[in-house]
Amino acid sequence: MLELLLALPFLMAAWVLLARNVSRRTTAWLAGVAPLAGLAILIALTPAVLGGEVPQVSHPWIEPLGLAFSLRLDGLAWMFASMVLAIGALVVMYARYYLDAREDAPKFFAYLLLFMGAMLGMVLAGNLLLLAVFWELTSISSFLLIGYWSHDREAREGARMALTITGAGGLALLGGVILIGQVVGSYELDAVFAAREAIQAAPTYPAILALVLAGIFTKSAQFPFHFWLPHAMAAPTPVSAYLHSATMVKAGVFLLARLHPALAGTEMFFYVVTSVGAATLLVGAWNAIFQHDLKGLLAYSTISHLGLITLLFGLSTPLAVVAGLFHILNHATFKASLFMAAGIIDHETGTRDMRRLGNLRGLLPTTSALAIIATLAMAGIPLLNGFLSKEMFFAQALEVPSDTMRIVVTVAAFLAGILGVAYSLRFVHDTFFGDGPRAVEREVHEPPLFMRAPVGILVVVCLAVGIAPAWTIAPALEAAARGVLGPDLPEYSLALWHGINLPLLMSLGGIVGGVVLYFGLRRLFNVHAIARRAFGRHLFRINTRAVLGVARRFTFRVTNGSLQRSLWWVVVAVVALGLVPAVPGLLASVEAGAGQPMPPIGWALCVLLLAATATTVALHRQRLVALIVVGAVGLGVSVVFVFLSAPDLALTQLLVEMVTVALMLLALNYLPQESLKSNTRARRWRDAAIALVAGTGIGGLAYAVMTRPADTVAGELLARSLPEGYGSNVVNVILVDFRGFDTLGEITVFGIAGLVVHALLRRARIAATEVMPGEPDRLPMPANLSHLLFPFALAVSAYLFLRGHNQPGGGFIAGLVLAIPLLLQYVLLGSRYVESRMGFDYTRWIGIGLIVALLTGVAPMLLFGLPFLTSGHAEPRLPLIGEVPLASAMGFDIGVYLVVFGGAMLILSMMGTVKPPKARKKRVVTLPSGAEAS
Amino acid sequence: MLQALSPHLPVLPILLPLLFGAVALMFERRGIGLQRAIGWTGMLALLLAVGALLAQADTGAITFYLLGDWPARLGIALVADRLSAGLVATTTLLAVACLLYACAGWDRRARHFHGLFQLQLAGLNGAFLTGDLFNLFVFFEVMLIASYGLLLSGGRGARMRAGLHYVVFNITASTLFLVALGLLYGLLGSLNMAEMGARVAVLSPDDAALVRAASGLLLVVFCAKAALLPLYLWLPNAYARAPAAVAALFAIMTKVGVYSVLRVYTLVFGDGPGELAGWAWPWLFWTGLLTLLLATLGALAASTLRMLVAYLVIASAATLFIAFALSTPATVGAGLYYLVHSTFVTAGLFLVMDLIRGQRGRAGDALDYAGPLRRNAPLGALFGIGAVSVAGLPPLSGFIGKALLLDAVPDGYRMWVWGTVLLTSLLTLVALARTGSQVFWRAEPWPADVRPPSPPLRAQWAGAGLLLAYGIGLTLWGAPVVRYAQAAAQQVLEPAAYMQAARERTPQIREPSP
Amino acid sequence: MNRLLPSPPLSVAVFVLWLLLVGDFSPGQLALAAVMALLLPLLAGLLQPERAHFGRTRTILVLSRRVLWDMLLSNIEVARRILGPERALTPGFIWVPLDLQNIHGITALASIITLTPGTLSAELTEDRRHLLVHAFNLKDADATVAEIKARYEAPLKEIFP
Amino acid sequence: MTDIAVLVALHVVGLAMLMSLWRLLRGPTVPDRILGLDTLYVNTIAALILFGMYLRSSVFFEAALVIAMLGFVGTVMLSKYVLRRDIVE
Amino acid sequence: MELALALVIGALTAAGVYLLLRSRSFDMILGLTLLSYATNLLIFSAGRLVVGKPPVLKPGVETVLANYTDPLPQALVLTAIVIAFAMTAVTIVVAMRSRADNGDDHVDAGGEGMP
Amino acid sequence: MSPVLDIALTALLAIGSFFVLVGSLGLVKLSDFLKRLHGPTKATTLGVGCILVASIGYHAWLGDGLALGLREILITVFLFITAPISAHLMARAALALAPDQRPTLPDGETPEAPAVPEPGEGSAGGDGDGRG
Ligand code: NA
Ligand code: NA
Repeated sequence: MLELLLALPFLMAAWVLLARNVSRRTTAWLAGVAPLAGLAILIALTPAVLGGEVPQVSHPWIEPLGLAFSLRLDGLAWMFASMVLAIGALVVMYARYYLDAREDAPKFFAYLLLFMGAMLGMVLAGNLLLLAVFWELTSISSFLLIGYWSHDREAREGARMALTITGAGGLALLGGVILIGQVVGSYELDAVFAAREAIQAAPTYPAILALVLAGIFTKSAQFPFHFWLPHAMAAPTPVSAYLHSATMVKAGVFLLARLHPALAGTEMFFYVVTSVGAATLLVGAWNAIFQHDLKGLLAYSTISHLGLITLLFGLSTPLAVVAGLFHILNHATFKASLFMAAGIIDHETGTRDMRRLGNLRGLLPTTSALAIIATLAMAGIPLLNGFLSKEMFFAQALEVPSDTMRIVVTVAAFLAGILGVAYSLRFVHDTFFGDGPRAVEREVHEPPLFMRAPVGILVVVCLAVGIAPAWTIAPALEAAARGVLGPDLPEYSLALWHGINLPLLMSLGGIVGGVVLYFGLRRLFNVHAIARRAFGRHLFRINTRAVLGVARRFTFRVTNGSLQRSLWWVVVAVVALGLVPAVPGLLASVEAGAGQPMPPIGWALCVLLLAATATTVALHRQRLVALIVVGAVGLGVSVVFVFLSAPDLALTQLLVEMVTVALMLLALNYLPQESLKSNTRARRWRDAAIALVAGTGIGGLAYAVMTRPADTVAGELLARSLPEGYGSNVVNVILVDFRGFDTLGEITVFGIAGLVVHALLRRARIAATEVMPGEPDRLPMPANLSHLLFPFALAVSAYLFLRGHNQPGGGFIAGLVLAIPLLLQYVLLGSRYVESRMGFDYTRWIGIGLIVALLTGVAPMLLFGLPFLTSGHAEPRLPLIGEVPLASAMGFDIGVYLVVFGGAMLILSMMGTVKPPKARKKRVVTLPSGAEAS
Repeated sequence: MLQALSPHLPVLPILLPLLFGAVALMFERRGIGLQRAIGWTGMLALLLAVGALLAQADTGAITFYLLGDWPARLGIALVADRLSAGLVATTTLLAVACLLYACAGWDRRARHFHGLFQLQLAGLNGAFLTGDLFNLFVFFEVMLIASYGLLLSGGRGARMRAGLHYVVFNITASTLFLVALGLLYGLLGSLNMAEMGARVAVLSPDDAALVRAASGLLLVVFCAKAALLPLYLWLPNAYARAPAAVAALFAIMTKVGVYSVLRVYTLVFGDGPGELAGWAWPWLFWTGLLTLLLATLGALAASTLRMLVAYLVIASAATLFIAFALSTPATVGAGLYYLVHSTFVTAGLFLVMDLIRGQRGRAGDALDYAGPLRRNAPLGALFGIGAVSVAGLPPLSGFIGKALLLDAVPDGYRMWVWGTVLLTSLLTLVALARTGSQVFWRAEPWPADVRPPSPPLRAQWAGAGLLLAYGIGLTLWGAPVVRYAQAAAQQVLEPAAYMQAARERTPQIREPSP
Repeated sequence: MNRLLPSPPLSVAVFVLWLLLVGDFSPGQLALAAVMALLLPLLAGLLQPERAHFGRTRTILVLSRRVLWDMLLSNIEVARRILGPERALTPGFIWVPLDLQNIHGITALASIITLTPGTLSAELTEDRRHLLVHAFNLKDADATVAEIKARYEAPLKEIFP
Repeated sequence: MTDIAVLVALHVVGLAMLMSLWRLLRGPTVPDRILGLDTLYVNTIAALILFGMYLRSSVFFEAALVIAMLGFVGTVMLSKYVLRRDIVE
Repeated sequence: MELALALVIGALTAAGVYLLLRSRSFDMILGLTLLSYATNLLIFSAGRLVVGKPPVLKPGVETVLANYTDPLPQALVLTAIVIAFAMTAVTIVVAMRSRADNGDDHVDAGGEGMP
Repeated sequence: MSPVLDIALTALLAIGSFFVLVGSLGLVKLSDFLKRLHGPTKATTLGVGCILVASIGYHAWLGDGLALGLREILITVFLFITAPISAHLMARAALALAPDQRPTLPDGETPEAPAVPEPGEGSAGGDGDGRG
């Protein structure tokens, strides 16, 4: 039942959205189904609730978090749910006529229903976390509703303001709720109520209170967070009527009531809530007087009334709680009707500015009458519901135990009474009496009956409650109070007449004072002339702009899109995280370390490397030269590998070096020949300094590692290489067997590199930095000699491949030994010629190579159930030839061979065949004297 | 066949995409239809394999797969525990949506798309599954180089420059990775993470300083990939300029860095008895907080839609660092849930932003001014869902993740974490509200004399919708995911079980190591 | 000389090369060498711009001996020059008119000129009728040209008619 | 004696390498540098062979072979670059 | 010997880092090349320096670590070399394209920026 | 090792390393590129050849087998094939940078000259000592 109650608005919202093509009336009806059916359900449940039962359901949701889908309909929830649904139904009815024909009604109603659902969920939630969920959902859906007229800047800004403030509060509330959960061990309301002592004794209680109250105060627009509410008035009036009288702002005070049993009763609670309530009460009321916008006045008045309610809950006495609950209901009824009336006025006159309105009582007689009655209720005039709760408020104010607070609260209450009468008077006087309306574009007449009906219904409620509270509202109030205070309710009387007592005198004094104040103020200075100062919005704007400015400036300062800066930070991080902590270890190793002696030839090599490295840096701006010098570094590194027992490495390094030079030269054709000096001297020094630090650190670490005794798994690799890996070149066995998976990844990388280059250059047209005049050089003699070399190179490639498992070599090396001579053919004969003679689809070679490698690895899986890449070995006897040793790893190596050859050739051939741009003219190069084009 | 393959489950998420990637390359000249068929067949096969793997891991078993039947310390072992299986599953689910989106036409424009896509998946899955540190490097490279291709194929202009940054930065990081690996091998004598962890626990003090240095370098590498302060500067531009489907897939790439930190700094430099135990966590915690703050400011300052999402990606990675750095089962569990959520949602937002871009005509990506927009209600809804989710607002998955994290923060850190997380949530909310307002509310009606853009294709809707639907799924059926994440966290914080599983796993036909 | 065996000397060379490489004359390796000898020239032939036609192959031996000997002798000369004072050197260019028209012959000639110290072939004109040679120590240009033509070009004309 | 000769020769070759390096680093023209690098490669072959003799091992044969066969490729490409800029036309 | 190699590694690293921090694409590529030499030597040196004992098993020589150098770092370096080459190729092409598309080989759009 | 072989190998090594050194010395000492080109391309090649012969003898004597030793001939063969290519191309490159050094054809024809612009400061030209 409760599930259905809650689901209805959401379901109907979806329905409304999906049935976009139906008439507006149908849409409204569909939308109306939710609150009406909901009310029906609620009515069905009412006897039980009034009888003291608490219908509950609970479904597990995110159990590890303690978040359960628990719904719980106690008196408080029942009261709020009724209010949400009843006023919701009236608002739907009102909105159907309010909305312009051009407006997107389905969207409006869907948002409204979404909000209604969120609100319902919040009041029904039996789990605090769930409550927080729906709480934020109300913020989100109200954002959509306030910004519904999105073409209007005010609306957009108001919506964002509301979302920011209430969203912030929601996040704080979430924190508070989690803290409560940590104290209680559960988020279920019953458990939370039961743990009242624990919560209030917990060290986190102040934090809980701060966070929860932050949520409450923002949502119910308490000072100093109140300023969002007037700006939310940019919303369509039905929205204001709903959100800002009965629902959204009431969510805050609802929560105050909801958590009252758990949080209230401490001094901290009393002082904080009471003072904030009192401040809000006065600030709202004072500001309301000076609003020119009808809805602005109502909004500030709402703030003031919410302050009043908050204050009551702050007082925390049972009677204050009852008064608070009572005022919630009363305020909802008169304020909703006032908003709707304001909407009608706006709708009919085209303005809500009281400076242009006036004398409407003749033009809109019914509306005027209704609005005046509702205003009187707001002012707390006897026979209307507002009077009753105000009276109770005064009574409670006078009974505050603490002396100072009693005086403060009483004075505040009295002042608020005066101010309330004053702004009510202004509302009535400036709108319905006096001169006017001025500069109104439309002809003013009464709106359709169904637009007035909701106002009427609400005003009737105001009257009924005001005149006969015991017959109308008492049971509901009692049930709600029981939801907050538990079964033992205090003695209270809802009678109209309690005899002449201090509260009554205060009321009367307030009324008189208000009248005097209003007319006095008008005499003193022209209320109309007072500029509306949106101080809150101004502050918000300044803050938003400041935050945005800080964010922009900061982000731009940090990430200005400079690669250099990114890399600089990497180096800094390396020094900080990697090199600095190494210092003690380095010092120790320098003390202890004694390396092996080195022959002079070794020092020669060292000098070669150091000199070439230094020269690379010194000459790096002359790119071709730097490239040649780097070649010497590469050669030096290969020689180091040779001397230090790594023939495979030396081979690979040499071959890769050659291909890299080719690559760089190909690229250099499309890059400037020289680097411009673009760094300041200071920056060069800074970079040099950090480079030196990094170099020293890494060199030091290498030294420390080298001079330390080793303890590795290598011995086992050596021992098992021949018997189990069937190869005596252990490095190759590691590559194709022990760590064949690495190699698989490696050739994948290699192949992908080919694909990337292909993808980037295939259609690219790039202008060379310099184009030599004349036909391409034919170099017949070198071509001829290199051609002689080609079959030999093929043979060497095959040799290196076949021997690789036992001697230096292997698929990778062999693949490059095949690719480099072919590259040479490209260089000497031109790419068109080579490709016309050997039309290779290198992409395909990569694919085939990968598949071969994979299949070699997969075969033992499928055939023997052994893991991927498990190697096998066989020595089949062939006639004439004898035993041929075959390791399955060689199949894997074939894959390597193919991918490497295909990848290298794809890269190089693509780079060699870049086309110049189509339309642009080739750059003509002036020839040096004495030379001619051939 | 299936029965025969079941012992090989840990290797299948790598092999299948490799195989289908290679096949796609082989038949590249046969047209896009065949390419798509190959891509989707591969995807389907991967889904099945990953599903089975997930089920296996969910039993709590830590499965070691000895490649080449070599003992783990000699060869390379793949390890499927809850953490890696979960991440592989996340990757796969993400990939389905990305592929769907790309099949709306990007795959036609970008050369080798299907091949590269599959190979990228192989790289990602490999990185998550390997138990060997050098092999992790190799798969990082596979993943990265494929990402270069995906990022740059079919691109030009500013994307090239962003690509250059991305490539150079990552190569620098990879070089550093190698340096760290070299040092670690020299000091510890092994590359298998379990073995390394065992050796770290018994280091002499002199060696400890050196190992600490090497692990510091490694941390820099992972943080650079994961885009942690001050190493995230490369990310926003690269991601913001990537084609949508690719940017969406990239949402998991930063998570690889985060994952690596979690894995390596729990297993190798974790809470063992050694003196390096957990040295990295305080660093990560504070930089994580700062990164979260700065990334959120970046989101607030973003001048384009995709830049905004790029910053949100950084923010989500930072949140993960905070969660992991606290290194309690509860925080890590919360982090893992958040990881899954943020991957899907940021990816989804990339796609949504791309859809929006397509409907804005010349205004495109720009957030600085409100261009015209071809009205599209579902688009707004998708944006809304994504925004609510990524800001951590109820009721979607981001909220659950954040609530789990806030709930789990230990006492001493509560103020810092709560303050930062809540504040950044709010700022994110502000940024997104501003964005939505700018794009949808301030939009001018489509000018009559300009031909309106065509509405998004069905595959595009499906891709973006699927990702956001994952998020909703994580919300509605979040409990099992949270439970899985918490169990995974428990498992990953107890390296002893991992090491024991490593010891117990022996080769089938070979002698185990002494 | 047919399609399957485009260049027998090349095949022989590959055969020998393979056996030298593996340093093993077992039947298996012989067979493999044969396969290579047949296969690789075919593959390489795909790229060959101009086929080689051999004339008197016996002259190769004579020429080789001559070249090796010249290399040895004149290397000593060059070494002396390098070690001695540089002032004594009179380097210079000469154009060697070519009678050879076969590109393989020209290539061989150029290589020989380069390998024998003191001279270096620097350029071949487009029409293949002149070879630019740089001499380390040029005393008499005409004599040098005549010597090159007599000692090397003449036998090469026999080998590559 | 041979062993000593090998060692001496190794060092002589080392000296030659440094001389080639000097030309490579000093220039002044690009062809000079190319020549320096080319000579460095050829010197390396000698060094490799001598080192193999010194260690009585033939595992460095492959490296020497590859340099002899392909070491000139760099020279060719660099020269072609100087000549034409576009090394693959 | 160790000192000399450490010196070389340090110098290569310093030079590489310095060039990497320049702002032109080609300079950075040179820097990366030097860095990758440094890295390869460093990984290689992690197997300790051994002269004349290549890990190619010889018949009759006992297969223990005393007779051969550690083969594993060599295999790692091989993989590293290959991957570095692949990455260099991609970087070069991206640099070419970036220059062609953006008209400048400066790696940043807005010129240099100081952190 | 027999004294004869010992002396022969030593001599070969001495000659070989001498020529290698001479080649490099020429490279350092001589003033003009084309002069420098002569040293390394020939002396060094010959020197390496001598050392290779010594190596073949040495390994044969040590018992590695003549068959394995002989393959080092291949290195010499490849060197002899490739050295002229390098030298030729380097000479062409140098001439292209200094076209005025190149003589005209004797019979008055203008030979074709590869025209090369100054490729920028230092990148290919340099100041060129001597007549360079
Ligand atoms: Na294997
Ligand atoms: Na070209």
